[in-house]
Amino acid sequence: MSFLPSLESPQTIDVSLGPQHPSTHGVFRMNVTLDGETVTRLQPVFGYLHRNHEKIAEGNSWLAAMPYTDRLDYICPLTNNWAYALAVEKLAGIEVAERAEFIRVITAELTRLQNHVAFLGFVLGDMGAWGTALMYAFREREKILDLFESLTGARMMCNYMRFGGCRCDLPPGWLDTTRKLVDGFPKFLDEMEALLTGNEILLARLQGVAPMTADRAINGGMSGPVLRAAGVDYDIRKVDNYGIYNRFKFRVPRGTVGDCYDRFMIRVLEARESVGILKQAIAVIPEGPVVNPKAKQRGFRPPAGEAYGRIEGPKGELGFYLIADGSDKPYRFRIRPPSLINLTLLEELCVGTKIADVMVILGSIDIVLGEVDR
Amino acid sequence: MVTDFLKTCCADPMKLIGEWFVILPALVLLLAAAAAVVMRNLIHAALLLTLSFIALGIVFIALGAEFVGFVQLLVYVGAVAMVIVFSILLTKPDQLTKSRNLLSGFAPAAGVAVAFTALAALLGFIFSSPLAKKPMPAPASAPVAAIGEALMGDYVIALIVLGILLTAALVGAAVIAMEDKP
Amino acid sequence: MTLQILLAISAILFAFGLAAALSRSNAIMIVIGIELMLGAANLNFIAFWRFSENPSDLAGILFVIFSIGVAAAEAAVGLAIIILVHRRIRSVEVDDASNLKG
Amino acid sequence: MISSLESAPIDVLHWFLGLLGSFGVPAWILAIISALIIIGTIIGVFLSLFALTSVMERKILARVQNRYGPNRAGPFGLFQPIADGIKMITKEDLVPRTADWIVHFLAPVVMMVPALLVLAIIPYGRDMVPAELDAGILYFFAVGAGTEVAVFMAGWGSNNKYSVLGAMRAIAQMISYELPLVISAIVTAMISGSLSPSAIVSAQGGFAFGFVPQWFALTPWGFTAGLIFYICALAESNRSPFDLPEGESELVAGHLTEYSGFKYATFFMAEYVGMFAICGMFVTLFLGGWQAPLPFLDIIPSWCWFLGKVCFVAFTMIWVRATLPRLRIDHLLAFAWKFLLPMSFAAFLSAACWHYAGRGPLAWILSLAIVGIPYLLLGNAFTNRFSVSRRTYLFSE
Repeated sequence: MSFLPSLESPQTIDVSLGPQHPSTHGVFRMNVTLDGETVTRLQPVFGYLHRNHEKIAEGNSWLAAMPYTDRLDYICPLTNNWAYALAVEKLAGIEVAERAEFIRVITAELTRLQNHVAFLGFVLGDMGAWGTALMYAFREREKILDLFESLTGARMMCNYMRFGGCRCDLPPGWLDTTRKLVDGFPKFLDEMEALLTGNEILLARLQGVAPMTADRAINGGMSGPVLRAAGVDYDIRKVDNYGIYNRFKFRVPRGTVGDCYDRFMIRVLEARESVGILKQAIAVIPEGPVVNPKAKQRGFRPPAGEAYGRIEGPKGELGFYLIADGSDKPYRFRIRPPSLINLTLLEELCVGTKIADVMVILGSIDIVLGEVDR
Repeated sequence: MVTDFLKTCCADPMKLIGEWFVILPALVLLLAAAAAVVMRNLIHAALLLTLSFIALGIVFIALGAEFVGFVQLLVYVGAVAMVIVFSILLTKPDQLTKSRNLLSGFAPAAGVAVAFTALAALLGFIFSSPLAKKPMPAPASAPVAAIGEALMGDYVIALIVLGILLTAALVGAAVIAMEDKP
Repeated sequence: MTLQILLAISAILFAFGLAAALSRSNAIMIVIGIELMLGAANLNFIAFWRFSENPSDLAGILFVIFSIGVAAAEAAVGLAIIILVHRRIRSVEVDDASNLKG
Repeated sequence: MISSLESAPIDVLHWFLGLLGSFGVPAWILAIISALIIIGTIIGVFLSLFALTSVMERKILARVQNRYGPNRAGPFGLFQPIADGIKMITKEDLVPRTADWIVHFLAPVVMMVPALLVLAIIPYGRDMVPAELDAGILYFFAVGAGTEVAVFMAGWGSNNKYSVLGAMRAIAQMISYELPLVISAIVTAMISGSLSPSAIVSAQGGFAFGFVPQWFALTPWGFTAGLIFYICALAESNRSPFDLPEGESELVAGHLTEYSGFKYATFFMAEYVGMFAICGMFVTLFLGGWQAPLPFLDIIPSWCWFLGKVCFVAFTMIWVRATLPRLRIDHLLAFAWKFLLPMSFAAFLSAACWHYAGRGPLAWILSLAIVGIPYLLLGNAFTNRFSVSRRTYLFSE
């Protein structure tokens, strides 16, 4: 019997969770040392989905990098597009068409909705709820993906944003469908909350698990809902006021404990706020061109310089750092992926918890491997 | 006619297959016990011990002591064997094969010798005793109700003492095995 | 079948248990040996009850029931002690637990 | 007509045996044939029930989850079990090189045997008990203990870390839940004065006020004990939310990780048959066994009632599976030892009071108090321990 002991202590065993594991959200791997059921050491291993994304972008033209950004966080392609477009616009000083700004806000908030909704389902799946919550979440997500499809032609690989605007105008009737969906969305969120947040098992599994203090979260470079769950009031939509977010009224929810339950609830509350933004944006969206006619797309050559464009993605701060040397290709193309950086505290959060909690903690951070490994 | 026969068969399985109902499980019992004793692999030893417990339970049932047989299965297979297996897993699962088989020095040989002397002596007494040559009496059975009444009647003190003992053992085992918290 | 056969089976079982308890060095194997010996004793009780003149006297059966209960308690406490010893000296070999030898 | 339906299975058996007897077949061969027929019938019924349930479970789960479920093989996907079976049998049987192959091989067999053996003492209908045992309930739990060994063997024999973790979980869970399970079952034995399942069923016969069935589940102590039994039955048969040994999101598949092909199918089958057996026991002990719920419904044969109730209880188990997330191991053990065990003792006491207070209105009040007060106290202590609370969140504009 070769029940392999750990190198450090004969009492513990090393388990390789992943990359072929049902709930590591893709091909993430953790080398876990277990003492009984308790985790004493955890080493994240990534790179199984590495695609050399940054170098590929540096070998292609500025515009050709846009479709690749879809593949970063493949759950929310439109916000990735926007972050890249924002960085390029900053680099080259391009104005964005008014109507396009509204379309960007609408698509970004729809993306946030479907990301958070899918998150609720994934976390429940990690807790062993056997897909029921996931299927309900995906029912709503499908509707949003249908909207994306009718707008951009693709459900997940949208490739929709352009420098200075968007690729095409909204199809006829699209806004009405969206309005209907947005109006019905709070009802779905209520239903989800009624089903989930009062469940004793869910409360016992989430509350008090892996709490994170605000200091730790800031030092660890957290961003997005994970940071706000720890009680830090930091939302790039408020801080940077990028796009036209200063025209909309919305609140930023904050947690108090920073445990898995807060991370879970913050997403529900953020989804409610997104619904509010969507309602305002749909009501006042102006007519006009969807792309700045002065902005060049093909053969685009920005002046030499560098820029960092960032947005509040559904998972956190998504930034693109670009250096241009005056040619038709980016000289340096660097991505700040929220999923990867939110993982830095994973070991600290997991040590001392049970192995079943590791999955929930990983789920509550909400990663997508396409973005972690790039 | 048929149903009457069925009833007698069900009431006393010995009638159908005779002494083999006792002998076969007894053979399994001895083989499993022997294997359990000499096994190097502790888990195999524990599993064979479980098998011998099951066989012993069947011997009890075959001898007409149904209730005791079921209690044997429930307590030994369901609890004792599992606790043994669990403690094997908790204590150095990595050293299962490295475990020395026998005590060092002369002790093991002496132990085996003592065991076989005891066996020879016992067998000698058994086969020379006139009591042991008694033939099998008519089928006996111990009705559950009678056992229950005896437990709650003549033996109630013993039952209460047993209950207290088990409670004390449970609490004691939990306290002993508990992690020393600093 | 005579009483002899059952008693002989029980004696052999007892000898196996005794051999394990006396010669094996692993504490858990000793517990296994003790359990086998207890089983042999129980078999004796049942055999004598089966061959008694008066099977409605249930003393044999009841004794086995109590003995099983005591054996369960013994196993629980014994294995708890083994786990404690293991935690202290990182071994379940009885040879290693010789701190009190002086 | 009605009475003939009621005892139809037994009549057919007797007619067949009589026919054989008239050909001069000796009585002992008849006894063996009769036993074989009964065994064959039970196994056949339960295996077809298993096949039906495996597809119904997937359909019900699908219904709960807003999807279709199997609908390609045969009408409404009813032939899905056959397709699954063919797939399972023809799949390659993989044994890991470092596995303890004897233990690995024996585990599914050891799993299947107790699951089938326990079916012998369940009263399927009026006078339809395959083996009438004085200590039937004891037999049920004694034989059922074999499943623990099987799960452990599967986990350890695979020589896979997930499997060993699953096996350790399984043992801890099954030992812990066995206690409240047995105690809550013993409560019914205490009230009906017998360990024999058929006696317990007949103790639940008759109707109060002419229409309220006197099932044990409809008394305060019986309701408590029944609920405890149901929860422990979920845990004993490794059903969600107590499916920690398998725990697919944590331990891949726990003790089943290294099983494939027919061995896996055997495990699967044994788990379902075990689930039916424990549902049957639940129905026997608390839901009046084969008794009809209302007097005039007696015209439906008793075995139909029994099967109906078993299917209903199995349905609720599927429903629970579709609804609840999984517990964590420490919650699971704390729940068994700190809540279920004291509650089952309370049910025990309550039943005793109910009996000695004359089973009248006073008995109702007393036994209700004896189970109600511990429930409130323990429940409070338990929820406080995990500091389960609603939270308020801050918003910044």
